[in-house]
Amino acid sequence: MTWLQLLATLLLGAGSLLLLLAGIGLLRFPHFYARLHAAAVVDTLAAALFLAGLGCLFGATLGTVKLGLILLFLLFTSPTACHALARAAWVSGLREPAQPGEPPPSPS
Amino acid sequence: MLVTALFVVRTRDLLAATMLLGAYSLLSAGMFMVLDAVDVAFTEAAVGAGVSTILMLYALVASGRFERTPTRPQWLPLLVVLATGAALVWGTFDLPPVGAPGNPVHQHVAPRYLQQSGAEIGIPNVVTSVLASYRGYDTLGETAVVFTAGLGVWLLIGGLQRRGAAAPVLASAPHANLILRVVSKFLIPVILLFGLYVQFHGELGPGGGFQAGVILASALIVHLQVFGADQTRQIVPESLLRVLAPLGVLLYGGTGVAGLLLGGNYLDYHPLGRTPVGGQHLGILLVELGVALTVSSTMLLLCYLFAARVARR
Amino acid sequence: MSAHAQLLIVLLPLLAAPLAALMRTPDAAWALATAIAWSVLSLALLLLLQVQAEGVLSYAIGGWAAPWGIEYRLDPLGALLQLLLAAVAAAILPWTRQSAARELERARLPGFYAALLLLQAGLLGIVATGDAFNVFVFLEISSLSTYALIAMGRDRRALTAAFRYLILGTLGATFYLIGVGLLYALTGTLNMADLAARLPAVADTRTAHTAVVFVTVGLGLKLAMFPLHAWLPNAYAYAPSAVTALLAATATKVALYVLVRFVWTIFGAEFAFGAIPLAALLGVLAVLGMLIASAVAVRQDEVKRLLAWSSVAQIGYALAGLALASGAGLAAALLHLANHGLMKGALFLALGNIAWRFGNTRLSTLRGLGRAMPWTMAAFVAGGLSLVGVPLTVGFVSKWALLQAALAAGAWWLVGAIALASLLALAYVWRVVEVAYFEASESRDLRCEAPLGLLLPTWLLVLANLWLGIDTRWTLGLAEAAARALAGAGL
Amino acid sequence: MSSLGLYNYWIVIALMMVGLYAVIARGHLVKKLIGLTLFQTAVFFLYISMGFVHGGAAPILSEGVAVYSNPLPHVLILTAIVVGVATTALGLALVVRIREAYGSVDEDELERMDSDA
Amino acid sequence: MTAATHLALTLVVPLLGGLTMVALHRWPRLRDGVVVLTAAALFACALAVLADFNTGDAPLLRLAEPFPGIPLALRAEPLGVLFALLASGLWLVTSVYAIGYLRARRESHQTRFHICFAIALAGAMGVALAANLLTLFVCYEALTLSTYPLVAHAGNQNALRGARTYLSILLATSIGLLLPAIAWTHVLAGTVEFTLGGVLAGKAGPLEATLLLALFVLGTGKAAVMPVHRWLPAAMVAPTPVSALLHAVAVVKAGVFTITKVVLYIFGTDFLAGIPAERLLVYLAGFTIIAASVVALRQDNLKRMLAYSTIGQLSYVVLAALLLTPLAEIGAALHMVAHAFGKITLFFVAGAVYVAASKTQVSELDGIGRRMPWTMAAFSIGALSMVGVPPTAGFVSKWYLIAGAFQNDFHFVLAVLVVSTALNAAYFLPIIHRAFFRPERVAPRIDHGEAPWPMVAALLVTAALTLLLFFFNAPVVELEKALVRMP
Repeated sequence: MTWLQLLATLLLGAGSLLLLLAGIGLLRFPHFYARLHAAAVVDTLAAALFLAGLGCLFGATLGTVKLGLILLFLLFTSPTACHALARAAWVSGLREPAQPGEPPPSPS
Repeated sequence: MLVTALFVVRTRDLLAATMLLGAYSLLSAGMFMVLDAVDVAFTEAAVGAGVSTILMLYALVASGRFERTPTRPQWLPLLVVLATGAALVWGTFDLPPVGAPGNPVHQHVAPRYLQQSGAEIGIPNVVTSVLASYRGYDTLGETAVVFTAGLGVWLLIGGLQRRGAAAPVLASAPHANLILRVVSKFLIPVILLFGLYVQFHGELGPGGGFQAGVILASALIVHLQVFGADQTRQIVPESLLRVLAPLGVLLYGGTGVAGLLLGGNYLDYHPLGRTPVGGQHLGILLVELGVALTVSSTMLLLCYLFAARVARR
Repeated sequence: MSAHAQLLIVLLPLLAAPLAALMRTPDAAWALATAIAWSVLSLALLLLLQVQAEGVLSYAIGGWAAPWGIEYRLDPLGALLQLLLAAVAAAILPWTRQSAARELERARLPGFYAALLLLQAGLLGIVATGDAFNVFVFLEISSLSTYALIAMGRDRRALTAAFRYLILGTLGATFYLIGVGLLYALTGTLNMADLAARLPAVADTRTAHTAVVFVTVGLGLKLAMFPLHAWLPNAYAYAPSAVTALLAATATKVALYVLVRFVWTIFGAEFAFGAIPLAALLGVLAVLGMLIASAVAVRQDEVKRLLAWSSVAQIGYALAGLALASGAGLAAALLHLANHGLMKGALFLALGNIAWRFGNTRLSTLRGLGRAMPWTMAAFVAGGLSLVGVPLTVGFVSKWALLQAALAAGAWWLVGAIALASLLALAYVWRVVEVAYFEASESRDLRCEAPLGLLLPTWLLVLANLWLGIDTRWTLGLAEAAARALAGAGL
Repeated sequence: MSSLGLYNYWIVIALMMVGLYAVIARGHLVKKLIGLTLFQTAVFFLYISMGFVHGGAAPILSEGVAVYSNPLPHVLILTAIVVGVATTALGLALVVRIREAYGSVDEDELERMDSDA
Repeated sequence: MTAATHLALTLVVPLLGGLTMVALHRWPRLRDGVVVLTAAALFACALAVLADFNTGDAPLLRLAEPFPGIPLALRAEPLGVLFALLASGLWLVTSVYAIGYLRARRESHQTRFHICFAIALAGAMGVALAANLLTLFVCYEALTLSTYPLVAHAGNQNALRGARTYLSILLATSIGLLLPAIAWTHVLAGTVEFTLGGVLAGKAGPLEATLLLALFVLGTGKAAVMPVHRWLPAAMVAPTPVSALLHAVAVVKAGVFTITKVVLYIFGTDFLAGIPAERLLVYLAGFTIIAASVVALRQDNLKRMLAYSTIGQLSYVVLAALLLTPLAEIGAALHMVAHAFGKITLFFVAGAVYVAASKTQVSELDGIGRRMPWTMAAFSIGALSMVGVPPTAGFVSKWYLIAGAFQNDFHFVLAVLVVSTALNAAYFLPIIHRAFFRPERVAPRIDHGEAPWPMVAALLVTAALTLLLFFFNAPVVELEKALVRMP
């Protein structure tokens, strides 16, 4: 087990743990925006960790460059996707309630 | 996989069903990867998850989101399904086990592709060589299928003058989704570049006409979503698409006819180039180009037609 | 050039379709389509002569030998089918110009002709190919173009009919795909001749049996075998007249051709009819189809639906011939295939003339048409008589051959069924004739015959109907040659 | 012949049956199309799992790799996927037209409208 | 002009005549001329065929070859020539009568009437001279289809209903029973050619032969054997000339002719003799005779009564054919001719009475003899011929029938003949009595004399023929002897 593979397993472990948390967060948060926050933010970080871990496995080959490009692409697209989701929800009038249990205020 | 499929069937909310279908095809693409079917995974992800989800969304916008609870007795379909399932399971008993190298499947026709395609056609990606050359006629048929679909949809919901430029809700106000516009302005060229990469990289790694066509189309579909139908129509007018789609099929067919005129059988690329292998390269390149042309223009045309129909409603 | 004829017959319509779609004016597209139809007819004749001279023709596409590349094989059976397809299309396309111009908008006509060409290319492709998967691809081409064409009917019910046909058709194609997949898993090849060679070794496995069942069910859906025919009546009734005529005369026949090709060449008679009680199954379904469909047809009051139901019944005849599992039965089935195509083509064209003049083909609009449109109604009566199987018509020839085969095989149930079904056919044909000729109608005393452009093709098919009823060298001779080639000494 | 090797097929069959059930049981036209896509994707799995070889690499010729999985099913499935999408696209176009012509996309309502029309 | 061309002419002449009628439909007088001309030409052809036959020159004329091995072909043989002569001769007379009738009734669609007549006759000739079962079946169907417009000529509702039953029963029996029978014969015997002495000898077991014979007898709906007879009274809605020629001569005789030919040329008399179950069909024919005569007794409408009497008389011929003795076969042929002449006279009279006095019911015929002496005289001769009284042809044929029955001492047939003769007398003689000896109860609307001259002339000619046949039956018997000596 060279140290590179050890690092890779560590990174991949962390990434998958994060994803598990995101999943749980998605289920347990009370309303849309909280769930969205959990999924989106964690999603980007977990993806970065995964790609870094894979990069270690591949070592200094063309594969790693490709992984880097994928990471770059993901960094662009997933936050934008979350933004689009949030914006669509907001435009269509969904408001998060002030306190848990209170009916959401009428759209402004 | 199974769970997603079951949930897709059970849910009443069709929007959820479509999204889950997208997830389902992404998962199946993953499964294809596990089963070493690289090209198939690529196509399934691009075509299955990408285009069909968008088309379904358009259809849903037109036809309402929720489904009525089924009133008819459910036991008859269940019976039929169980019967067919039982027949199939009964049928698989004598099938050779999955993955065993000794299966008849690997003995008869496939070995030749694996051993000789390197020499005869000279490209590493065996799937593309089989797709374009050995069984090139199938792919011509397939391109014709794509063209028929585009023609059929055009016949059904095409030829309609768009009344008003009501673009989909997202781009209603120019400044509204600034972030999306900025990001997409950056992304679209990258996607196009990637599409071209896939097109010409088809012989070495996974990729080829279909996937490239869809990726090129998806770049413009993003543009259509974000900037609205009118701007996109200025860049790529519908009439151009209606010319490009048939042109792709003709290009494909034409390559075959060229081989015919130069003395070989139809779709025989050997006489095309100076050396037989060179001919194969040229043939496959042209054929893949034809496929990409038809697929991208048809997919984009579909989105135009659906967008126009939805906007009109 | 003639060496490539075997491929050109499919390639011409296939490549002409995109050209037709590019055409600006409808007439240019129509001219291209008709030219292609006529050249396909000449190619079909040329191929027929070649097959009779040299026996089975083979053409390796892309230069790769058989099991690796895709191979086109043409035997007497395929040549007969291609001739039927080409002849019917060549007769119907000139007719389509005026009928489509009145039923569809101008803007859509080039696309319409492109779809027709694709349909013809798909059907010809199925008949020409010798590769099981290639059949699936061309099956999809023809089906997709059929869905689009049916949906262009004026009545809004054409849409639901097209949708139902899409669902059932795709299910059928996928079942066929499963069947071919299982066969591929067992033998490792897709080429039909190669499959036939390698199948007996693995014939007694359960997978082979399931494959046979799935292929039969899949094709059953496509050829509207009795329990799986739900899509046909609406699809034929509400599609534009030209589409109905072309479909009725060719589409279901090609599916039956594929079934015959699988049962006789690939599975081999003894396996298909021995291992699984296919003969009994097909026989029962065919007889049921004949009787029930004819009975329903009698009660229809929309003449196009009436003929659609009668098509389901006539398919039952052909299936019954196939179910006799004998060479003579096969010859009778193939003969009925060709004859039924001619009969239905003529009948639907006659109906198209009426639809052209009055916009619909309900029984009430037909009242008193005997005097108002004498030539069209005369064509309809001739077609109707041929349907019933009155002597000196093509229908009688196939009924006679079917009776011979049934009696030779001692299948008494079939003789009774044929008699009963032709009586029912008499009932529904005569219902129409009586309304047309004897019920005087107030509003329609003026002569309003359809224009020559519509009448000529109709009468061309009717004359073919009568001529081939007398001089059966072409139809009967070819059918028997094909059956002998397939069934070996079974005849 | 260990039946273990066949569990792969059984999952595929289960998926097929789910798809088939959706096509037959559900009345909503779009749901039928979704069911159809499920059914077809499952069939693709059948083909691909036939061509799979343990320990074989993807059918891209590269040095040092001897055992490849069978490329032929991959080609067939490439064609079948595109055919599937083409059919779905045409189906969706029909759904849009039916929605405009009838105002509903539920099979039972359509039948009722047809029968009394 | 070889014999073969004569055969061909028998088919071509009526069709050609039909075409010229179409061309001349604007000039009624010219068209009627053509009708008579065609009838005369056809009769001449029939005579020519007879002459050729007598000189022993009976070639096989092959028309077409729809199925390998079974050509559509014509050949002259004794029974066929007789029927051809009968049909064409009586067509000549009927055409004269029909022109008078249609003119008097000022019927519409006269051209269509004559054209269908011509086609029907072509069909009849085809049936007569067919060389094999297939040709016979083809012409049989042509006969059915061409007579349909004639029966439905009036175009009103009950004409349509009558025509519908007419067509459905005839086509049902022909496609449902006759076609399978022919196919089965082809499968069993390998050929459907008419060969004297039978084709099936030794090739079919007793059960199969009986079943096949039953199929043939019941399949030939035109012979109106009991279960399939309902179409004949239903066809009475047709105008009288149609009923006269077709339902007295062409159509019904074609049916009976087919059965006789099948018995003689397909089964062969001695092969059938060996089958005990064949007796069943004799009983069936006997039953038909008695039942039809009883029903005829109660009919008030003149034409329906004649229809039921025709059913009875037809079964005479079927009975005779199935007796399988030489004399009975000759009796069958003779009865065909005698009945034709007698019945056509009766139908002509019915038409004349309808045209002149527009009376159709038997009860209205009181004292009509004084007003229409010639017509009723002809009626009496026809009636006597039906009953079989000596000076008429009916007697001759009945004589041969009884002789035939004696030949194989078949007592049931004798009983049937006696009873039916009594019944015939019971329903014909009162009419004669009513016409001549009863005072006129119902005053006719118009003070009418005889019917128009062409009609009266026609019915007198046929009445004369009935008498002539009694005295000069020798040529007919000689012709038929050729038929019987051969087995």
